Formats: sequence, C-alpha cells, structure tokens
Amino acid sequence: MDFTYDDEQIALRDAVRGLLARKYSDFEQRRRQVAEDPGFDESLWGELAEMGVLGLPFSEDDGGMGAGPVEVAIVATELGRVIAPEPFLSSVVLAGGLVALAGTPEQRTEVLGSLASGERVLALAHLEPGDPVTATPSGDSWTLSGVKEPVVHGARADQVVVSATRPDGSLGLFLVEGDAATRAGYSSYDGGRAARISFEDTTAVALGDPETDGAPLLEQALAGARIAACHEMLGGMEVALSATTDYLKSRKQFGVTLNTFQALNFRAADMYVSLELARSTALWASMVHATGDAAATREAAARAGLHVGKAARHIGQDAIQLHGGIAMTAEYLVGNITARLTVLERFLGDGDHLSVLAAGIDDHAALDPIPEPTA
Amino acid sequence: MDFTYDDEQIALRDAVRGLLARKYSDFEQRRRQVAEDPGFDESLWGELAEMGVLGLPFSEDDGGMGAGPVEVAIVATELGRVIAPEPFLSSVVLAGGLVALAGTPEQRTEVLGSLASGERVLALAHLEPGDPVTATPSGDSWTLSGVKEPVVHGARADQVVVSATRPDGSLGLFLVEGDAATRAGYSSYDGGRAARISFEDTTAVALGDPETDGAPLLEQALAGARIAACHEMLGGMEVALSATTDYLKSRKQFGVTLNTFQALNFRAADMYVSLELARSTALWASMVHATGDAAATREAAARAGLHVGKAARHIGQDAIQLHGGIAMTAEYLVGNITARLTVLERFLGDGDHLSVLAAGIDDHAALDPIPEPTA
Amino acid sequence: MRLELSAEDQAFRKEMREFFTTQVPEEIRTAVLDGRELSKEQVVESQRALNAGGLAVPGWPVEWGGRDWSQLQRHLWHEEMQAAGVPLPLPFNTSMIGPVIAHFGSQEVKERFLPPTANLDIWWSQGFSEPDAGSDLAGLRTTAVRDGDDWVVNGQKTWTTLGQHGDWIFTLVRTDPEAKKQLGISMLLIDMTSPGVEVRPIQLIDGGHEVNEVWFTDVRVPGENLVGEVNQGWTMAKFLLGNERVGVAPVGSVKRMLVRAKQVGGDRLADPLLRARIADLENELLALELTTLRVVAHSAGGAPHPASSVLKLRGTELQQAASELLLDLAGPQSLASGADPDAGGTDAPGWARRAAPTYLNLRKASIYGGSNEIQRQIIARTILGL
Amino acid sequence: MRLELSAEDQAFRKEMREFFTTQVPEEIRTAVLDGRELSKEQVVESQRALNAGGLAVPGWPVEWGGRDWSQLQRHLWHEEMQAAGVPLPLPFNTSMIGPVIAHFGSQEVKERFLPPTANLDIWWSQGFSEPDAGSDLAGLRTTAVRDGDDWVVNGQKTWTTLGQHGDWIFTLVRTDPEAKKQLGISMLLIDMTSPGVEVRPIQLIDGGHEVNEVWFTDVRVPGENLVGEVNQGWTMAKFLLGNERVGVAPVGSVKRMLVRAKQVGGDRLADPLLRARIADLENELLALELTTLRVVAHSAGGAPHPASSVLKLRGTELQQAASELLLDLAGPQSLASGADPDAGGTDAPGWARRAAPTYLNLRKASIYGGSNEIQRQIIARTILGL
Repeated sequence: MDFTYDDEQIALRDAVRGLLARKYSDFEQRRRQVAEDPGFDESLWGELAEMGVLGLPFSEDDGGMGAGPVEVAIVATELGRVIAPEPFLSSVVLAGGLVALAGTPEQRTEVLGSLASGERVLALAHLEPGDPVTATPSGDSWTLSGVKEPVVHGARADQVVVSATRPDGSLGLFLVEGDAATRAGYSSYDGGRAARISFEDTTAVALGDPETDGAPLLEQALAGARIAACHEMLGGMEVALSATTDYLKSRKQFGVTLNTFQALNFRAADMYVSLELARSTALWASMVHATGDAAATREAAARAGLHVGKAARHIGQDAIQLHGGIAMTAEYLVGNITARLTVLERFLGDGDHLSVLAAGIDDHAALDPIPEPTA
Repeated sequence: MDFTYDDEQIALRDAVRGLLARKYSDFEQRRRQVAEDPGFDESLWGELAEMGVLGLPFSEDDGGMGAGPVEVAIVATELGRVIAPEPFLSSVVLAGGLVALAGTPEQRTEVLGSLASGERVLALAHLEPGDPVTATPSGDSWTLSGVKEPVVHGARADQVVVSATRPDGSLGLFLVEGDAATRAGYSSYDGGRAARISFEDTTAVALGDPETDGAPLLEQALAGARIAACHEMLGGMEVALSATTDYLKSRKQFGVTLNTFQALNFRAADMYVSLELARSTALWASMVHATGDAAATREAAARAGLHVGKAARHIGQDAIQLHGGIAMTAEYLVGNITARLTVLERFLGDGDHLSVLAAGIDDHAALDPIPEPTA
Repeated sequence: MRLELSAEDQAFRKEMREFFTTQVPEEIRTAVLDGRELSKEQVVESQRALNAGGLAVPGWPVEWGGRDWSQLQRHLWHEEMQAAGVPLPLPFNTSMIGPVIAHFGSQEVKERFLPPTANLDIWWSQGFSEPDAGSDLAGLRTTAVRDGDDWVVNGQKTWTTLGQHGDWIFTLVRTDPEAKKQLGISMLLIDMTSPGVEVRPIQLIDGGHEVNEVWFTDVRVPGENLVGEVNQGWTMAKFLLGNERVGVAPVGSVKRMLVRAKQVGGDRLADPLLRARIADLENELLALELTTLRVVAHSAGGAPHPASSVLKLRGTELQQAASELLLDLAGPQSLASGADPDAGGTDAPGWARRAAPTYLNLRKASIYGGSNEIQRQIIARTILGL
Repeated sequence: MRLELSAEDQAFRKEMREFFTTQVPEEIRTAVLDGRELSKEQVVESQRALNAGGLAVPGWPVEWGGRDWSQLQRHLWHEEMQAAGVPLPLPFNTSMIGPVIAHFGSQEVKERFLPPTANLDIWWSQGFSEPDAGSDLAGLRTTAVRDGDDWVVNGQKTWTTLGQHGDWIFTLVRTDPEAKKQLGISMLLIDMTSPGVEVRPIQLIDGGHEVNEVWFTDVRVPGENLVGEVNQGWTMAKFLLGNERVGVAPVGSVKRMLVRAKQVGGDRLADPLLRARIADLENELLALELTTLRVVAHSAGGAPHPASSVLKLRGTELQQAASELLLDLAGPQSLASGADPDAGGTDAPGWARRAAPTYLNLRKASIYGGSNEIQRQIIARTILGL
C-alpha cells in the first residue's frame, strides 16, 4: 500500500499544472472563456491533446497513452484547482471511457484515436428528463427517438454516445453524429455547458456488439467518472481552503486580521480535516479502480462519492462564509469553486450513494481497505 | 396564543423550586440520596404530597388538584433543574396518568387518592425484554405471566400498572400489588432506579373496563409523559448551560479565563440557540396537551421528543466538553445532568419519533402551530 | 399559557388572509409561491395595493400610516402575507429608512418623504456597506463636506441591494474626519439622479444582478436632506439595524420551500431517507416558528429582544438547508439553470432550473445583515455575558 | 500509488494475525471483542505474551526490544492486534515512559527500568495533570526540592488513569520555582509504595473508577530517579506527547463497535434510517483508516506528522458517534446498567447494559490527551499558519 506518486506521475502533474497556469492562473481569463461558446478554449484543448492528456486512459492500440486511473486522477485534480472548463471529465473520462469499455476494436481505434488527438469531442447522453429513449433496428444500423438531458457539452460534441432501450427492454449503447440530432445548448451555473438533445428517428450505430447488455458497462464508466470527479473536487477544495486561509491572514475587520478570531480559525481547521479525509478516500478509490476489479470499483466510487461530496459541501459552503460577501461575487474565484463543486457532485445523475451503501451493510462485518491477497 | 405563566403558575413554580432547593441545592445531597435505596427522599415525597404536587394532574373528584399539563410541566422543569430523583414523572405523570385515563371511578379515587397523598408509589410496567406478558381471566380477576423490564422505580412501587396481552390478542391494563410479583431492582447510570419484574400466574385486577382496548390509552399516557420528560430535560439543560457559562467566565487556562476564547463562546451561543428552540417546542407541546386533543397530543409529543432530544444531546455533550475533565467526575453536577438527560430521552421506550413524523409528511402541506378555530 | 388565538386575533388573522388573497393580484402571488423573480413593477404594484388597504407600514407611527397592533398581530400580518404569496413590503422603505425618518426626521422631512416611501413612489436603496466597512461600520470612508448649504459627497458604497431600481439612497457618510471611529458619521438622503452618482452592477455567483456598487463623485446634496443632527448617524444606524423584530426569521420562505419539496418530490418521496430529511426540517422549522411567536409575544417596543439573534441564526441555517434539499431533488436537472424553456431548450421544470442559483444565492443569508458569526457574538456577549 | 501490500508486508500481516490469534488467551480476546472490562491480571498476562513474542514494544530502540519496522508495519501490528481482540500494550509503559527512558535516561536507568517496563513487571502511572494544569502544563505546582541526594516531593496530581494499579509513577515536577513557566520542570520516577504517596479514587459519571488523584506529602525520591537532566522535563514531556503516531486514531475500537451494532441490531436493521446511519459511520471510518495509512506511509521517524491532530480529532468524534449508535440501539434496556445479570436481576444483554456507561465514559475522548480544541488549534496554527 502506497499513497505516493512516482516520478513520472509527478512529472505529469507538473506539466499539466504548468500548462493550465499559463491559461487560467488569472481567474479573469476563465471568466472570459466561459462567457463565449463553446465555453472552453479549443486551442488549450489542442495543447492537452499534444501533451497526450486526452488519450491518457486509453490503450496504445486504441491511440492512447496506456496510463490508468491514477494518472486520470492527477489530471482531474489539476483541472479542479483552476476549475478549467475543458471537457476532460465528460468527453475523455466518461464518454471516451465508455467507448473504451464497449466499442469494437475498430470503433475504439477510430473514436478514441480522434478523441486523443483532439480532433473529435465526445459527449455521453444517458440522463433522461422523461420517458426512456428507444432504439429500433433499421437494417445494419438503428434509429433513436426520445430526449436526453442534461448532456454535458452535448451541443459542442462531434459525436455523442447514447444509451437507449432496445426493443427487448435491454439497454443498448450507440454512437450518433453530433449534428444528426436536434440540440439546444445552454450554460450551467458553474459556467459549464450542457444541452437538451432530441432524437427523432435519428440514425445511430451500435457501440460494440449490439447484443451486449450495456447497463453494466455504463455503470462501470460512470464509476470511473465519479472517481475522477472526486479528484476534480479535491483540486477545487484545496484551492478553496488555501484561498480562505490567505484571506483570514490578510483581511482586516475591527482593526485586526481575521485570523485573530479563534472561531474562524477553528472552522478553517475543520475544513482541513474534511479535505484530508476526502483526499485519502479519493486516492484510495483511484487505486481500487487501477486494480481493474469492476465490482470493487463501483463500490469505491460510491464510497468516495458520498464522502467527497459531503466534504465538498462543507468546504464549499464554509469557504464562502469565512470570506463573507466578496466570495458571493462572480469575479472572485472562491464562490465559483463552490458552484463547480456543486455541479461535480450532481452531474453524473445519481446522488444516492448512501442508500446504495446502506443496502450493503450486511455484506461485510467490518470494512478493510487493504485487499487480502487473492491466492 | 400566549407563552407566559399566570400568577398561580408562577407561584407553583416558586414553591416547588423553593422546596427542592432546600433539599438539593447542594449537589452532594443528591449524590448521597441516590446512593441508598429507594434512591429518593421519602420525606421530600411527603412534602410534595402536602404541597399538592403529587395530585396535580388529577381531577378533584379523584383526589387531585385539577390542574393540567402546563402545571405538570412546571413541576417537571423544576425537578429537572436539580435532577431530583423523586419519581414524579414515572409515578404521578405516567402511571398515575394512565390510571386517570383508564381506571373506573372507584379505582381512580382509591389509587390516585393515595398516590396524591403520598401513601402509595405507582410504577408502570409496559416495556418487555422478550415475549409479551400475557393476561388470563381467572374468575373476577386475572393472572399475569411474563417479564417486564425496565420498570422505573418498579422495586419500590406499592402498586404496578401493567400492560398485558389478553387471550384475544388485545392489550389490557391491570393493577398488581407490588409485592405480588418477583422484583429485582437496580440502579441506573443516572442514579435512578429501575427493576425487572417477573410475573408467574400473578393475581391482577383489570384497570377500568376489562373489554376496552388499552393500547390507545397507553399511548396517550406515554405522550403525556413524553411531554413532561421534555420539560424535565429543559430544566436540566438550563442548568447545564448556566453552569457552563459560569465556568467559562471563571476558569483560567493559559493565564486567562476561558471566555477569552471565541470558539468556546460561540459553542455556548449554539447551546443557547438549542435551548431556546427546545423550550418553545416543549411549551407548545404542553399547550397542545392542555387542549385535550389526543391525536394532536401524540403528534406534539413526537415533535417535542425529537426536537428536545436532539437539543439534549447537543447541550449534554457540549456542556461536558466545554468544562473539560471536571465534568467527567461523579461529584460534579454537569456530567450527572448529561446522564439524566440521556435516560430521559430513552426511558419511555421508543426513540423513533423521526420515523413516525417521516411517515406523516403527506398529511399536511405546511405545518401551522396555531390551530384554526374549529367553528 | 394558551395555544389558541384570542377571538380578536382570530378575527384579525382572518381579515388579513382575506385581504391578501383578494386585493393583491394573483399573478404576482403565484410567482412568489413558485419562487420566480418579480419585476420592479410587480413589487411596486403589490406594495401600493397593501398601502391602499393600510397594510404596507403597520410598524410606523399611526399618524404616518402605522397601525397600533400588538407584536403578535404584526407577526400574523407577516405570516399571512407570506402564506398568501404577497411580496413583503420593500424593507429598505418600510423597515429601514421609513422608521428612521419617522423617529429622527424634521416635520418637513417627514412630510416630504414618508407618504411616497410608504406607497413605494420612491424606491429607496441602502448605502451603508463599503469595501472596508462590512460587519464593522466604523471603517466608513465616504465623506460629506459642507459647502455653503450643500454637502459634497465622495466615496463608494457596495452591496447595495437592488440599487439598480433605486430612486433615492440613504447613506452613512463621514462628516467629521477628526472624530473617533463611529462618532463623526451622519445620515444623508441622496437623489440617485444627482450628477456624480454612478451605479455599477456586481454579478453574483448565482448569475444574477442583485447588488451594486454605488460611486459618489462630488455629488452635491442639499443641506435639508440630512436626517436628524449632524454626526448622529451611528445612533440612527443602530436604531435601524435593531428596529425589526418581526420577520427576522424567514419562516414563511422556508415553509414554502418545504411545501415545494413535497410537491415536486414525486416518486422519490418513497425514499425513507428523503422523508426523514423533510420531516426533520419541518420539525426544526416548527421550533423556529414557535420561538418567533414566543419572542413577539414578549416584545413590547423598545430595544430589540436579544433572541432576535437566535431567530436570524437558525432561520438562515434552515433557509440554506431547505435550498440544499431542493437542489438535491433537482439533481442533474439543476444544470439547466441557463436554459431557455420557451424555445424548447430544456425539459427541466422551473423549480429545478432555479434550484442551484437559489442555493448559491442563499449563501448570502448567513453573511448579510449581521453575519452568523456576529449573531453568535451577540448571543455570547449580550445574553450569556461571556 | 498501489493498493496492495507488498509481498513482505502481506507476510508480515499474516504472521501478526497468526501470533495474536494463537498466543494470547482466547478468554482475554473475547472479553475485549465484547467490550467487557479486563482485570489487571489479564492486561498483564496479555502483555507478557506479546513481550515473549517480541511484540510488546516494537517502537523502542532495537537493543531494548524494539523492532526495526516500517511505520506501515507498526500500523499493521496495531490493527491486527485490535482485530484479534488483543488488548493494546499498556500505553503508560510502552508509548510513554519507555521511549522517554530509552531516549533520555542514563544507561543505568535504562537497564533498571526498561526490561520490567516492557514486560509489565512494573505498572506505570502517569503524573502530569494537576487541578490547575490541564491542557496548559505550564501551570504545574507539584514541587521537588533537593535534600542531599534525594528529592522531596509535595503536591497533587490528578486524572491519573488506572493509578490504582500503579507500581511506579512518572511525574513532572517543578524543580526551579524561579524559572519561567515551563523551564523549571523535571521528570522524576517515583515508587508508589514510598511513604507519603496516597492514591484517591475519582468516581466518573459512568459509575466507574478509572482515574485517580495522587497526593505527595514529603515523599523522598532518590536522586538517581531523575530522568535526563534537571529542568529538562518540558522537553521530555513534548517528546512523550508527540511520540506516538501509530494508533492515534481509535480505528480498531470504532470498527468493533460498528460490527457489534450490526450483530445486535436484529430486526431493527430493517429500518432504513438505522442502516444509513451505520453505512455513513462505516464510510467515515474508512476515510479515517485510509488517512491513518496515508500518514504512516509518509512518516519516517522524527517529528510527529501534523496530521496526527486530524486523526485524534476525527477519531474521537467517530468513537463518540459509534457509542451513541449503540446506546440508541440499547434504548431503555440501557437503564439496566447497574443490574446483576447473574442473580436473574435483568434480561438486558451485556452490550446494552454497558452502552450508556461507555457512551458517557467516551465523552472523555475529546478532552483527554489534548482536547479537540487543542487539536484544532494545532491544525490552524501549525498546518494552516493561522
């Protein structure tokens, strides 16, 4: 058991941090970027591709870098620190991750290759505001009907991965060209982008074997994205806490700096406790993911999701409170971090981790985070 | 709507407070009292009887004072302030209250009359550690079999009110002479007394009409006792908070008094918030009880029980924490208040108020604490 | 001790309910109950309806439109208004500057300002906070210098809520730079159309424009616009901040949010954890409402009841918790906050689209108007003597 | 980053598990797992079994019985010990005075005391706290005055845990009354059978006798019983208090409580609220355990990792929450705390009878050993620089 990064991982972190700092170290830049569609910097996206970041989790055969969940987590943390709006999580980790799990070798090479090179942005459409989207076979391909929403970065996506119910009631996964569907994009309160996508007998191609049950694959991709989202939150929380402590040390009220007030310092200490416990859980979940055990990964994602989500509420809320009014303003970083944390805890569609874990308490006497040797 | 006591109520409060102060203003007296069986002061019990306190809630026809839930609450609050061990709650409010609800006129006169005069101590045996106690008709009377535990002040009681399952499965209420059953008394961690009572074909008399379903009557008596228990907790919390603020003002650490430390003061402020909200809820519940509406009283008891219980944990725990080690010792009042609060939240047998209220959220759009006029 | 209202108060409550549900346009009330934003015109229309019925400024002196009600009646007025979805009378007018003018102003100032203030012919803004004077008003830097009969004002105010609608602004300005901290401050009424007044929007994290910076550059203010005496501003500020006992706790607004949670919960209401969360919040809110009733019953004018701090503290906590509940119910649908429903741009219902902005906006509740840290300090010091 | 243990550590873990479950009497381990109190004899027996296997004092220098383990191995030793129900080696001996003597003591003192300390032939008590010196040790009043070769000790210590079993007591005493606060303090080892030593029990609110007052009246202590140099006591106290990184968080004990909650929950485990409460606590405990593992992995001797405060703070919170859970499960059965089950005096099971005393006793967890306020202060100051 080892919680430390190796030299290569540290180099990756530093490279990504350096690239992002050039773009977003001034928060005003991020504000300007999200004010204009598509809500992120296409040229920075290209630089991330060049650096190999967009192909990080995919195998070299599929045009990727053959790295794993730990490297994905490192990148997500750095994006979280500057709340970069680039669609790494939704496009690479989630949609790309599902293609990697479900696609045929040809699809993987084509789709992931162009995703990794920055040519193609993907989105996953799995959430539904009403009736399920249906898939009907039509010769060699399929047609989809129904509405998906919200689809993160759905309006910009060149290609959309769609979950839909097949005639036999099972869940299928499909690829649709972005412009083949009716899309209405909008901004979210964190400056991110999402869309309503309406399919009306829209032509689609099955992702992978059209007989395979897509549900467990979707769950697995979601689990991976949840763990990455936990790291993006971790990055945001780190910066929210350090901004808060800096503010307490410098801001004067009643003639003295705020860190003269013990009650405020103690609340900052409690934020630190939340942050460090959340960090442990998120790191652990990425290590569980790296073992390749799908069931363990889903459980770890729920555990990390529950724990990091609680920490994000605590730290996001208290960072604003300890700052006071300034953190309510759109031009100040901290309140925007809180908004982003709020999205990250919810955008994947289920916030039911506690119910899931509560259902499972009979499965073990005591939890042991260190796996027993399997032989 | 009026939350203030009238002159008579204030006089009652002052009289009870004065009597109790003579006995228990020195906490060492209370410690000595609970060290010896029966765990309370029989002569003080007699004085309470003389003052009319033991007959407070019963009608004058039954030998009582004809006062109501508000007066009971006033007495309970005063007992709570000095954590007096006298069995007012268990004997008068709970057991006596059930006799008043269920007994025949003759039983009420006899039992409540001697309870009010201090001649007879009652106890209610309704909790069961295992199988239900059964009641079998036997001529004009009944026999009971099975075990009840814990029965508060069960070993000292001259007469025990017992709930038991009749042959048809319904719940009956019975009167048993104290020495007719096998009793094992013990001390609880708050210095109070309880007992295991075992019935083996023990002769019993039906309380009231032997055909009546006793379950709703028992529930109603429990609701009344819960509301009184909330007030006893309120008294304890008041004193725990004032002891804590006194301590913060006088105790020195690092060369200064503890109230130099803002974080401690803020925690005391939060205790005050809990206390005042709990006070409102408890007072309201006693006013609801005073209207005589049984269903509304049961709901109010659950609401007050949930809310005051949470406040009691908060205040009980933080009173110890803000004191530090001294409040861990048996000779210091505050920790003993916490122990007593802990008993009061649990001794009536169900701590499920939140589940009960959660089941009922569809019964109303919004809660309105002020009743609409009924005509 | 009595649970029921007296016959008189029952009749009063009924009268209020009837007025609010018949005399204020339903369109406005429905918007409030649904949690939608109102236009300036709607706020004005509603307040004028109240004022026409003599219900806009009950707390003022009777000769200026006030009502000689008990604190309990004030409370019932306030609660029934909220239950009916009537927007509360603009607080800057009715509970801030109005009472100050009525108490400290000259007869001339009263006659000039009170009637249009009650009728919302003047929309007042508040000019107290400055960048370096938040919870601690002693740090005020905006100056007013005497020049002939006029005052010349320079400086900057911030956090001016709805300043974009303001016709006039009541300000605290430093009139004696030599005096100690709080002593050299005066209260000045400034026409916002005066040359040199500039209102700049501050965008908040909820995306909305609710507060503003107001800049004063050599703004000339006639001498008669001073309220009370020179350098008496601190007294008036304390009077103003301590004036309101009724309505400190946002009971009505939290109640509406919980009602909405049950309405929109749908199938999820089968989840026992969700039900328990709602039940617990309802019960906490009950305790708060009962405490409000208890406090108003004990208040009889004069200094604010110290328990006001309890109401503010707990009230904002519950308001925030209720908004968090609605946000959790909205889940990913809350992402559609910026979508346009009319053009078929989203299937997310309005409450879900508003859930996150409301949640973020309400973070302010525990900061503005005396932060919750200030409230704890008041409780510790004033009530507990710590 | 790697989830699995290395092959070496896996083997180590297995070895520990095997030793603990075979070499320590089952009767003792079952009592621990059931949460029952142990007799002094059982504690001694268990520690001697560990010492025989070389597992009682792994943190000491190797020449005095220590093991050259990694911090992770220390952690695995500690966790496996708890999982097996082996009582932890007496902390006063093994993690307090032992390391101090090993670090600061003369060769003579080491030879005299370390072997019997490791083997629990001497039961050590701690004499630090005084009535006016709790979190703030600078207020110490117990004095030691030089008289020939001896020291003469007068004063009072308090909160001496298990002092009733003590053979010897290590004390902080004031040896230079002129020196500033913490400078004139020394560490003295005192035989508790010396004339003038009196141990008085302090009864706690859980009804138990766990701590004591220890009074010293003209107690003569031989000069050679001084550890290290005169007036070096404060240095040693800091060394002692900061010495222990492993086992700061009571992970094993909380784990046992949660296992017990599930065992005794019975039908009530159908209640979704109860299940959620258990699941949430399990998840919080997981985060704590993972943080412990992360901290031990990063510790390499020297100063304590500042995250120790995180572990202490959160660990005691969870310990208290778990005890509250068990108390709620016990409900009214918890009233039978003083009943005698053997004489048919109660039907309440042992765990339910112990629930309330344990809950009350554990209120101390956030007070003793550096209160949680002190821990927050350390985090704010040392880690966050506030």
